[in-house]
Amino acid sequence: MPAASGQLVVFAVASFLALAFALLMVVQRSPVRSVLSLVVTFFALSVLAILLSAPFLAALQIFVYAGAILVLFLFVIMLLNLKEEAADEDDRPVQRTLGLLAALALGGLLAGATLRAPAPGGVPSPRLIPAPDEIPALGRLLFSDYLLAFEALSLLLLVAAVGALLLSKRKFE
Amino acid sequence: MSPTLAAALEGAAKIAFVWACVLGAVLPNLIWVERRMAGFIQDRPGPNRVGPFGLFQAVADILKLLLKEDVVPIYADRLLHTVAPLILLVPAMTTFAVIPFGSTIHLFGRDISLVIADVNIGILYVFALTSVGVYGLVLAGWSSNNKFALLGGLRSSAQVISYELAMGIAAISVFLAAGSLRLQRVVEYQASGTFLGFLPLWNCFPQAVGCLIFVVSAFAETNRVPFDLPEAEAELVAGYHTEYSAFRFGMFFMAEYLNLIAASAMMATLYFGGWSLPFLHLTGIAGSLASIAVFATKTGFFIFLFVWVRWTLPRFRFDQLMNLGWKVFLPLSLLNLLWTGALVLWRVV
Amino acid sequence: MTGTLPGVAPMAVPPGAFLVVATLLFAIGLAGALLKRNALSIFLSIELMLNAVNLLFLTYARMRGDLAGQMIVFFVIAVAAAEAAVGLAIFVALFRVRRTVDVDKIALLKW
Amino acid sequence: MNRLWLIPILPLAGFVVNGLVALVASSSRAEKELGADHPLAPLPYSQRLFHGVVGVGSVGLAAVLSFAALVPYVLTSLKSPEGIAPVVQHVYTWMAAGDYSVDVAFRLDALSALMLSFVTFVGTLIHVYSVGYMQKDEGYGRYFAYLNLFMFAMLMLVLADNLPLLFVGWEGVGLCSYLLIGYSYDQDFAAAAGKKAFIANRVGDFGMVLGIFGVFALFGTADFSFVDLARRQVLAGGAPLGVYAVCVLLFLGACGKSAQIPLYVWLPDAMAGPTPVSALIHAATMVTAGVYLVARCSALFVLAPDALTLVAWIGAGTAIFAATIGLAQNDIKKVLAYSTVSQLGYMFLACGVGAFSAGIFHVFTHAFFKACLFLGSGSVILSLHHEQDMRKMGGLAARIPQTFRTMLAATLAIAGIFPLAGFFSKDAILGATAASNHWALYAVGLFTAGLTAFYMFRLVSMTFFGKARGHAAEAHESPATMTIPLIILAALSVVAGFVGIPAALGGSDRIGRFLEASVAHPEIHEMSRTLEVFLMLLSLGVAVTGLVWAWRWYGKAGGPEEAVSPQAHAFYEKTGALGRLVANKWNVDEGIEALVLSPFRKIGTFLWRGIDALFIDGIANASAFLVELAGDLLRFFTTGHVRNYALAFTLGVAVFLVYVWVR
Repeated sequence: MPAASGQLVVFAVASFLALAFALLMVVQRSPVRSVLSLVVTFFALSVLAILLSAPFLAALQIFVYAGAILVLFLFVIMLLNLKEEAADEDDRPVQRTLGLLAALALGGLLAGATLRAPAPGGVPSPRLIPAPDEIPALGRLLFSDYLLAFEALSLLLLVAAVGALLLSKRKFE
Repeated sequence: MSPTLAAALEGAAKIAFVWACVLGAVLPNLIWVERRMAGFIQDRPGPNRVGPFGLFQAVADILKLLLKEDVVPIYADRLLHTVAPLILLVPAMTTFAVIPFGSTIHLFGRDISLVIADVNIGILYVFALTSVGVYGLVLAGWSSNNKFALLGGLRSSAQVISYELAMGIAAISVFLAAGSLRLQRVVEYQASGTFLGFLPLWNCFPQAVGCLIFVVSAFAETNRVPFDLPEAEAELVAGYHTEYSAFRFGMFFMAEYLNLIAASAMMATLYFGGWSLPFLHLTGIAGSLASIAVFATKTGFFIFLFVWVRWTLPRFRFDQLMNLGWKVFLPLSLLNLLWTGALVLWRVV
Repeated sequence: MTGTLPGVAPMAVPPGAFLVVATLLFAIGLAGALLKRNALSIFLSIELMLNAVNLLFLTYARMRGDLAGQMIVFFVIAVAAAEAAVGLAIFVALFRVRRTVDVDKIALLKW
Repeated sequence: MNRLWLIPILPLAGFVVNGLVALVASSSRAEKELGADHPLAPLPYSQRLFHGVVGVGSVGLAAVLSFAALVPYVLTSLKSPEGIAPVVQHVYTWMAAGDYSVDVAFRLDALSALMLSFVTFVGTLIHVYSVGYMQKDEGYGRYFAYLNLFMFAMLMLVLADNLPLLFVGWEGVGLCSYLLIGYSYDQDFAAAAGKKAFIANRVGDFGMVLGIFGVFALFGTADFSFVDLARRQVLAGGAPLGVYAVCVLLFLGACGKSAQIPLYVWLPDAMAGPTPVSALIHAATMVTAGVYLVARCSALFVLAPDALTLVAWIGAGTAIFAATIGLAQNDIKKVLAYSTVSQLGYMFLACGVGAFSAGIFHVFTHAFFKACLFLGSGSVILSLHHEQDMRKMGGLAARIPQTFRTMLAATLAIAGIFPLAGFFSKDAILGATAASNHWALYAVGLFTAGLTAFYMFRLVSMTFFGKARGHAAEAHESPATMTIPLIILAALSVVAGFVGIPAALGGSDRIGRFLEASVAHPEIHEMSRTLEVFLMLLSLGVAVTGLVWAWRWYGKAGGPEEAVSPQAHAFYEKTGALGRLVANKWNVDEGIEALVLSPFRKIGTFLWRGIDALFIDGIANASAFLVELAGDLLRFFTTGHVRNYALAFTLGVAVFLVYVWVR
C-alpha cells in the first residue's frame, strides 16, 4: 500500500532528523546552535506526532515549544550574550565518563524495558481517538475528566508568570 | 486513474495555482503598488520610467537584487547568516497551504475543495508557522554579529511573541464561534446565516473588538509600520537585516511581502467571510470561480490597507508597543473571548 | 502490534520503532544533561527528555486508541512552558549576580 | 414513683449549674483580683445565695423525691410481710454487645430504698450545714458543685441495677472524694491526702473491676439478677471456687472504699477535707458503699462461707485495730475518723456472720450519729477558728451549748447506751455474732465496744469539760444553718434505733424484716431470750465502763497553764510502751513506708538512673551521635555540583531499573 510505505519513509526521515539533531544539540558547543538543533528535533517530533494521529498536539508542539519556549531560550542566550563553552580547564573526567556511561546504560535499559513491556491492548475506552477530527473530543475531555487538572494548570501558569516577573526584577523593594 | 494519483494531481494543481498567483502575480505587482502609492501619498510621481506607468519596476528591482554582490561580514556566523532568511521565507510561503481561496468546485467528476490542505488544525498551523518565522528574525540579528542587528532581532522576537498572544486569543474566539479549527469550515460558517437578522454573519460584526485586535496585531506580526521597530532606521540603521545585501536581502523583502499577503488573506478569511458573498449563494463552476475572485478582492483590499497605513502613520516607541500589546490588547482579547462565549452560549451567533 | 481501532487507520509503522526512537532521544537528552556545563544547555537537554517522553505517551495513546495519552502530553507541554519561564528567570537572576551560568562554577550549596 | 432517674439527675443538674457559674465567676474574679492582697476573699452574698439555693435545692428536691419513692414502698412492704418485688426501671441502653447489654437501669428495693432515704436526707442536712460552714471560703461555688456531683454519683451507686453502672457511681464518688479531700489544693497535706485516698482506692478498685469481670465470666450477666443465677448454679454444684474468688475480689473493692485493713490508711488522712465533707463522704455515705456492695451481693457471699469468714475477721480486726488507734489521737477529727473505720469494721463483722440486715441497720444509725459528731466537731473547729487539737480545747460545754448537747447525744449513741440508736444496731451485730457461735469475734466486738465508749467520751471530755485551754475561752456558737442540722441529726441519733427493736425487748425488728426482701438472711439458730438480754446487759456494761474510765482520766480538766497535753501524758503514763505504740498508730504508716514505698522508691530510682538515664537516654544520644557522624561523613558528597547530583540520580534510577528487570 503506497500510503503505508509513504508513512514509513516519512517516519524514517523524521526520526533520523530527530535523533541526528538531538545528538548535534548535545555535541554543539555554541548554545545558539544547540537551540536551533533542538528546534529541528522538535519539528521532526511533530511530524512523528502527526504519524501517530495527533495533529493537534503536533501543532501545539511547534506553537508552544518551538514558537515560545525555545524562542525564550534564544532570547535569554542573546541577552546574556553566551558564547561557546570554553574548553574544560578543570576537567572532570570522572563526571564525564560516568555521565556518558550512565546515560548509555539508562538509555539501553529503558529501550529494553519499553520493548519488553507487553503491548497495551486496544481496550474499549470512552476516550477512543475519533477520526478524522480529535480536537472536539480532546476539548470535551479537558473540560470534563481533566477539569481539575486544567484549573490547577491555569493556576500554575499564573504563578509561574508572577514568579518569573519577580525573579527578573532588577531590584527588590 | 487511481484515487491516490488523482489526489496527488489535485494537490499539485492547487499548489501550482496558489504559488503562481502569489509569487507570479501579487508579489511583483505589490512592489509596484507600494512604491506608486508611496509616491501618491507623498505627492510625488513614484517609479514611472520602467514600462508603462513604471509597471516593470518590480522586475527591475528583483534583477538588481539578484545581481548585486552578496556581502557576508567577516565575524558573522556564516551558516546561520545564510539560513536565517530562509527560515523566514519558508513559513511565509507555506502559510498559504491552509487558506481556502474559493468554494468547492466540481471539476472532472470530482469535488475539489479550493484549499491546498484543509487540515483540522488550520488556524493553529498558521500560528505555528508564524512562530517559526521568528527564528529567522532573531537569527538574522544574532548571526550578523552587529549590535544594531542584534537589537533589531531581539526587538522583533519580543514583539512577535507579544502580539501572537493577543492575536491567538482573538483567533480562538473565531473558532469558538465556528466550532472548528478548519479554515474552510470557518468560511462556510460565515456564509451560513445572518447576524442580528440584517448583517452577514462575518466575524467582524459580532467580534468587532477581536477583529480590530487581529488586524492591528497583524501589523505588528509582519513588522510593518507603525510597528516596524525592529528595523527602525533612525536608531537601528536597518534592524536585523542591516548586514544583509543582494539576494539575501531580497529574501527578507520577499518574506515581508508574503507575510503581508498571508495576513491579508487570513483577515479576509477569519473576519470578512473569506470567499463568500453576503446573502448570495455562489453555485456551479461559475460560482466557484466567482468565489475566487471575491476572495482575491477582499485580500487585495487588506493589502491596500497595509500599504495605506504604512505611508500614513508614524512609528510607535518600543515601550508604547509593548504596553499596547500586553496591557491593552491581551485583556481586551480575553474580554472578546468572554463576549463571544456568551454569544455562543445564548445562541446569538 | 498494529492497533486496529475504530475510526483510526491501522498503523503503517510498527509502534516499537516509535518507542525505540523515544528512548534514544531520552538517552541523548540525559547524556546532554549530565555532560553539558552550561546551565541553559542542561535545561535544553531536559526539554529534550520531556519531549521524548511525550513521544512515548503519544505512541501508547495511538496503540491503545486512547486519548488519555494525548491529554497527558498536553499537560506536559503546558507545565514545561511554566517551568521554562521560571527556570530562565532564575538563570537571568543568577547571571546578574555571578556573571556566569556554568554550573561547575556555581557550587554554592555545599559544606 | 416511676421516674427514678429524676433523683440522680437533679444533683447532676445542680453540679452543672454550680460548676459553670463558679468557673465563670472565678475566672472573672481572678482577673480582677490578681495581685491583690486578699485574692481569696469570700464570695459576695448574692453568689453565695445562688450557689446555696442551687446546691441545697437540688439535693433537697432529690430527697423529697426519694421519700416519695420510699414511702409507698415501705407501706406496701409492711402490709405484705414478704415484701414486694424490686422495681427496675430501664432508662436507656448504655452498651450493647451481642445478646448482652448494659443498661442504665435503676433498681428500687428495700436495700436501695433505705440507702436512698438516708443518703439524700443526711446529704440535704449537710448541704444546709455547709451553707454556714463554708461562708467565709472563696471556693464556695466549687465546693457546692463538687458536693452535688458527689450526691449524683452516690445516688447512681445506690440505685444502679447492674455492677457496671454501680461502678460508675463507685468511681464517681471516689473522684469527688479525691476532689474534696484536696479541696484546699494549695496546701501540701491536703493534696497529698487526696492522692493517698485515690491510690488506696485504686488498689481496691482493681479487685472490684476483676470481681465484676469475674461475675460476668461466671454468670454471663452483671445485672444484680446474677445472684439468683449464682444460687442455682452453686446448688447444681458449679464453680464454688469461682464464687469464692469473685467474693474476695469484690470484698477487696469494698475494703478500699470502706477503709478496711489493709486499705484503711487513706481515711484518717482524708480529714484534710472540709468537715462537712468528712461528715457526708467519709462518715455517713460513701465509705458505707463497701458495706452496701457486700449486702447487695449478699446472696453470692452466702454461697461462699469461707469468704464470709474472711469478711468477718477483717471487719472485726479493723474494728479493734482502729479503735485502739483512736484512743490516743489528739486531733478531734482524727479520733472521729478512726472511729468511723472502727464502726465500718463492725458493719463488715455483721455481714461476715451473715447478719447483713444488722450491718445495714448499723450503716443507717451510724450515718446519723457519726454525721452529727462530725458536724459537731466542725462546729467546734469553726468556733475555735480552725483549731483541731483537742489539747487546746476544754470547757466548751458552756460556750457552745447547742453543739455540746447534740454531740453528747451522738456520743452516747455511738457508745451504745440504751436506748439510743447505736445500742440497737450495735447490739444487733453483737447478738448475731454470738448467735452464729463466733465467740472469738464476739469477744473482739465487745472489747471494741468498750474502747469505743472510752475514746468517744475522751473526746467529749477533752473538748467540752474541764478548763478552757488555748483560745477555747473565746469560742462562739455557730449559726443556725449549722446548729439546726445538728439538732435534727442528734434527735435521729436518739430515735433511729427504734426501727429495729429486737424481739427480746418486745419489738419486732422491723428494719430486719423490711430488708429481708433484698438481702440474704441465712438461717441463724435462735438464742434464748435470756441469753440475748444478758448479752445486751453485758455490752451495755462494757460501754458504761468505757465511759466512766474516760471520765476518770480526762474529765478532771487541766487549766490553761498545763496547755500542751497533760492528757496525752496521762495516757502514756498509764499505758506505757503499748500506749506509745498505739498513739503512733501502730507504726502502720512507717511499716508501709519501709515495706512498700521505700522498695518502690528504690526501684524507681534504679529505673531512672540505671535504665532511663543510662540505657534509654544512651540510645537516644547514641543515635543522635551516629546521625551527626553520618552527616559529617556524608556532607562530602554534597559537592554543590548539580551535575554530580544528576549523575547520582541517574545511577540510582539505573540501579532501580536493573532491580526491576532481574526481579
